[in-house]
Amino acid sequence: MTDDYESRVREAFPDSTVTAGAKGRLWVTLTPEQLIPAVGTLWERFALRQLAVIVGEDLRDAFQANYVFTGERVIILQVRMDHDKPEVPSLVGRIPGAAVYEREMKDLLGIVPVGHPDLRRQAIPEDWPEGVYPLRKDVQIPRPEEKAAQEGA
Amino acid sequence: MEVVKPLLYILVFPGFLFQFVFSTYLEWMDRKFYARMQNRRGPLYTGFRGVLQPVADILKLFFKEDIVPARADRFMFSLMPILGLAAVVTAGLYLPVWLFTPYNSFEGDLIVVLYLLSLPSLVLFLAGWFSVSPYSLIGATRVLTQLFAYEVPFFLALLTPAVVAGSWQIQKIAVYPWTSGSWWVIGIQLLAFLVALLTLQAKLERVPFDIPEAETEVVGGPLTEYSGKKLAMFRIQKDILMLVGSAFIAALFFGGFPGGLWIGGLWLLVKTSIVVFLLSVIRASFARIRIDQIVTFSWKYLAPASLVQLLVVLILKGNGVL
Amino acid sequence: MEESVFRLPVGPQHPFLKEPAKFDFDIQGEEIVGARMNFGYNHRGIEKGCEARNYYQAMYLLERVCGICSHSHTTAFVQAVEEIMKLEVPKRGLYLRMVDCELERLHSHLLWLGVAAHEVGFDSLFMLVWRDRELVMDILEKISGNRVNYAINTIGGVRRDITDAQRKEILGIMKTLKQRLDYYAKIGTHEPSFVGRIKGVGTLSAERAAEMCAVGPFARASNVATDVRKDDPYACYAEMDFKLITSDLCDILGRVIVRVYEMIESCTIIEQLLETMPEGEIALAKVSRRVPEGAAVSRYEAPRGEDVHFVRSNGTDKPERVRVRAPTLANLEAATESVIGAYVADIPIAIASIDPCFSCTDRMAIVLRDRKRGTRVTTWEELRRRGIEWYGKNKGIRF
Amino acid sequence: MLKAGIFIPELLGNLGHAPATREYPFVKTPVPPGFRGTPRLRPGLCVGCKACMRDCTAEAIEIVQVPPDPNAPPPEPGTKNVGKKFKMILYLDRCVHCARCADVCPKDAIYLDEEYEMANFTRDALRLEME
Repeated sequence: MTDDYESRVREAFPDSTVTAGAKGRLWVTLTPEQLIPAVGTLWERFALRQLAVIVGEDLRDAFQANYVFTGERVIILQVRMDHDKPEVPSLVGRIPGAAVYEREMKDLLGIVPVGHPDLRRQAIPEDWPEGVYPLRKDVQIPRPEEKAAQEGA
Repeated sequence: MEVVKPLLYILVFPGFLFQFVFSTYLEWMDRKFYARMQNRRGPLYTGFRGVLQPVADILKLFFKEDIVPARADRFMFSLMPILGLAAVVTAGLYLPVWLFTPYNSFEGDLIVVLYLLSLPSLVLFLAGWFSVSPYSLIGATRVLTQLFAYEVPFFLALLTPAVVAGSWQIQKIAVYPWTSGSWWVIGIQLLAFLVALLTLQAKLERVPFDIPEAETEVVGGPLTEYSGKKLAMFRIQKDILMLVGSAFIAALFFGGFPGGLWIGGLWLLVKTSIVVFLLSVIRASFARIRIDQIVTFSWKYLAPASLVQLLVVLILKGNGVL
Repeated sequence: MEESVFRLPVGPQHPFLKEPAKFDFDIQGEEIVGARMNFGYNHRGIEKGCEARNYYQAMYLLERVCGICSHSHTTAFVQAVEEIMKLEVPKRGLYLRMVDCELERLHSHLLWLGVAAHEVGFDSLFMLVWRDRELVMDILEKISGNRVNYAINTIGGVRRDITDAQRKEILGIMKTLKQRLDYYAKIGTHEPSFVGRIKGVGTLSAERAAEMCAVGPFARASNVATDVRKDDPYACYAEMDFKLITSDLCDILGRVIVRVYEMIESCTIIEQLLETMPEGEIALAKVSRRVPEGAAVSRYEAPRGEDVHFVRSNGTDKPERVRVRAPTLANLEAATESVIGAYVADIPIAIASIDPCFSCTDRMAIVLRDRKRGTRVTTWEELRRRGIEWYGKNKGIRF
Repeated sequence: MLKAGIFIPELLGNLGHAPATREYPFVKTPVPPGFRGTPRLRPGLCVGCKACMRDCTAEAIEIVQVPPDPNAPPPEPGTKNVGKKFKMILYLDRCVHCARCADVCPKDAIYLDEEYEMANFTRDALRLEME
């Protein structure tokens, strides 16, 4: 847990803000264009390839995708995008395991991973209304009406 | 009266009713032993200590909905359970229940019984084949593969007591130790007895040889699509097969007993129970093996072992010891 | 021989899986030549649900992500929240949390061992292992008040203390359990029919395991030394003395060995924890209901592997975003791949060897579709309507 | 390394032991102290702060004020007014038995009993009112 690692990360991402969080976690902010080169840098300079999870977020005025890489240290790449144009480049070419997380992000939040080979709807049911992304903040899911007594036809 | 008598033989004793009662009792005993070995209680509440539980299970199945898959061959699908049941019940008619000669026992009935005991496997194969579902088909092919694995060692093992007694009649083989006065022959057939026990387990499709109907792999194998009355008939068939199989092994290897109907009947009960207990121990102490492993196992170990046993018996016989 | 390839559907309902997931295997005779998986039948919207609840409600909701690793999910979540709030949890609280965590590992691995034995038809081992699992379940029930959802965590500590009598009882049980585990290790590696079924089956090389991002005992059985308790210690694991169990067998036998010896290590950890348990408070007395703005990633070594939680707070008493990554998801693809080349009979044990938990995984609903044919989905209403029609037409039954 | 029949001694040994399972529906299993069963209200202690309602994970609790009974005799002059009365409506089909309500209650008015057989045929039977 030396600060040496942190300064190396800072050096590797000169255009980004690098914040050190608790337990040595490093949070790096990026633009969507910088994502693919940044993943390459992580792999080449820090041997980090284990993508633990991609977390999509609705920040109300923008969308953000957090790519959590685990290894010697935990590095989180935060990619911020416009609310009107929620698109990130897909990582599937580099990390096949990213496919599942990206699909889920697309289905639940509407963040489109550009270049993903298979983007049909899957996380949400077939009869789910078009254009409704359940994890977005403006979507309210009403509580289903509970039927008292035993189920009737 | 002459018309009623054969009917009574077939339907009541030693036919269907007797076999049904005896086999459900054996199933209860098997379940109870199996449960107690696993530190469980087993059936408890139907009848005295749950002795009626197998009957209750079968009765329940008779009242369940009977479904025939749309794509299955309806006639063959419905015929199979009856055919299998008929085969095992007929085999059971040759059971030497006590010292008196059972109905239509003749020289060479051992061969007939062995043949009748092979029928359930073929029936099971056809049942799977005609239900046309992926699991049934896999199960059906497994039934046949397994049949080729265990059938030869099973025959060879049952040949040993026949050679010792010098007869093909079950009745004569069973009374041989008593009539010849040489009870020690039971001891020298131990190897054949073990092989017969293991192959009987394979015939009954119980762990470790329950490969055709391995629940976690192929759901129920050939019986996947069966339900209701037809499944119940398969259940009865399986129970009676266990009774007939273990009673035959007991008769051939443990010998008969003098003393008429009651003592003979009791001896039948005791020796069949011993075989069933041994079968439950085998069932409890192994994991299910794979289809390739059973073929290797029976041709590599069981078949040579039964041959060695046969050789030993033949040499003893040739030297006049027996 | 292309025509002889036969498609065997396994699931969504199949006796070997107690949860809905679908696998399609291409088989030739008894050999498997291709495998695809398809899951996500069970989306429950827990992540969205958390956003509408306050932190305490969300914690108990996350406990319901999984019935087996319920403590793992709350601990991972609570750790993330405590990290954002910069809370210093009392040491006794952390120790108690770890006791529960190791007990949970014990019961989860025992459960797995029983299920694995059941998958290969070894029901006696299954019954006896589950009988001994009751010992652990009983301890958990005594110290937390419930057998499954312990609800022992709270933000800033734990909710229940253990008494001295309970401490002695647990130590005694650990002793018996260790003996039993030694015995199961012997059975698991010496019983010919069992070993014959699991040795050399479902192999996954160390390189492939690393490549597929496998985690937990599954990866450790492929000789990848990964364990969050060692790599990124949380709670007081840095102070504990325990071994990282790996195996170079890379097959299911390796996974049995890793899990059984890991249980023995868990017993050792529990003994250490109980013997060196410091006195003091078990939880912070006053914890604000509001959580300052921030975000945290929490890693936790759940029994099945690494569990990752991401929490973002917005200054109110409700989380802004909660994300759960259950270990099964990381392992499932690797497991499906490891089946190829094995026999049909090996499917259950090979899939079960990662200890799959679809209730954890499906909480976020991912369907990996069969790319060629697509899948037709029948909705519940349609199914119901068809059922009513069929019975009306064929059986004259009106609903 | 492999030993055939290594499991048999243990299995045969079990024949001599009493079964480990219990005859459950006929012989009830005791629960340890501190078991989290059905939440119960001690109505006399409830002050209607609704802390339990706010924190209930499953939204299973509702605290409502009991309207004064018009037929009840008016409190005799001179006696102490008992004040407002509350009742708890518990939707047991939703309850997850986390005992958070008992934790947050400032007056210890909620406790969890040791009832664990809660299955029922209708939802109506699982709606409990306690006053």
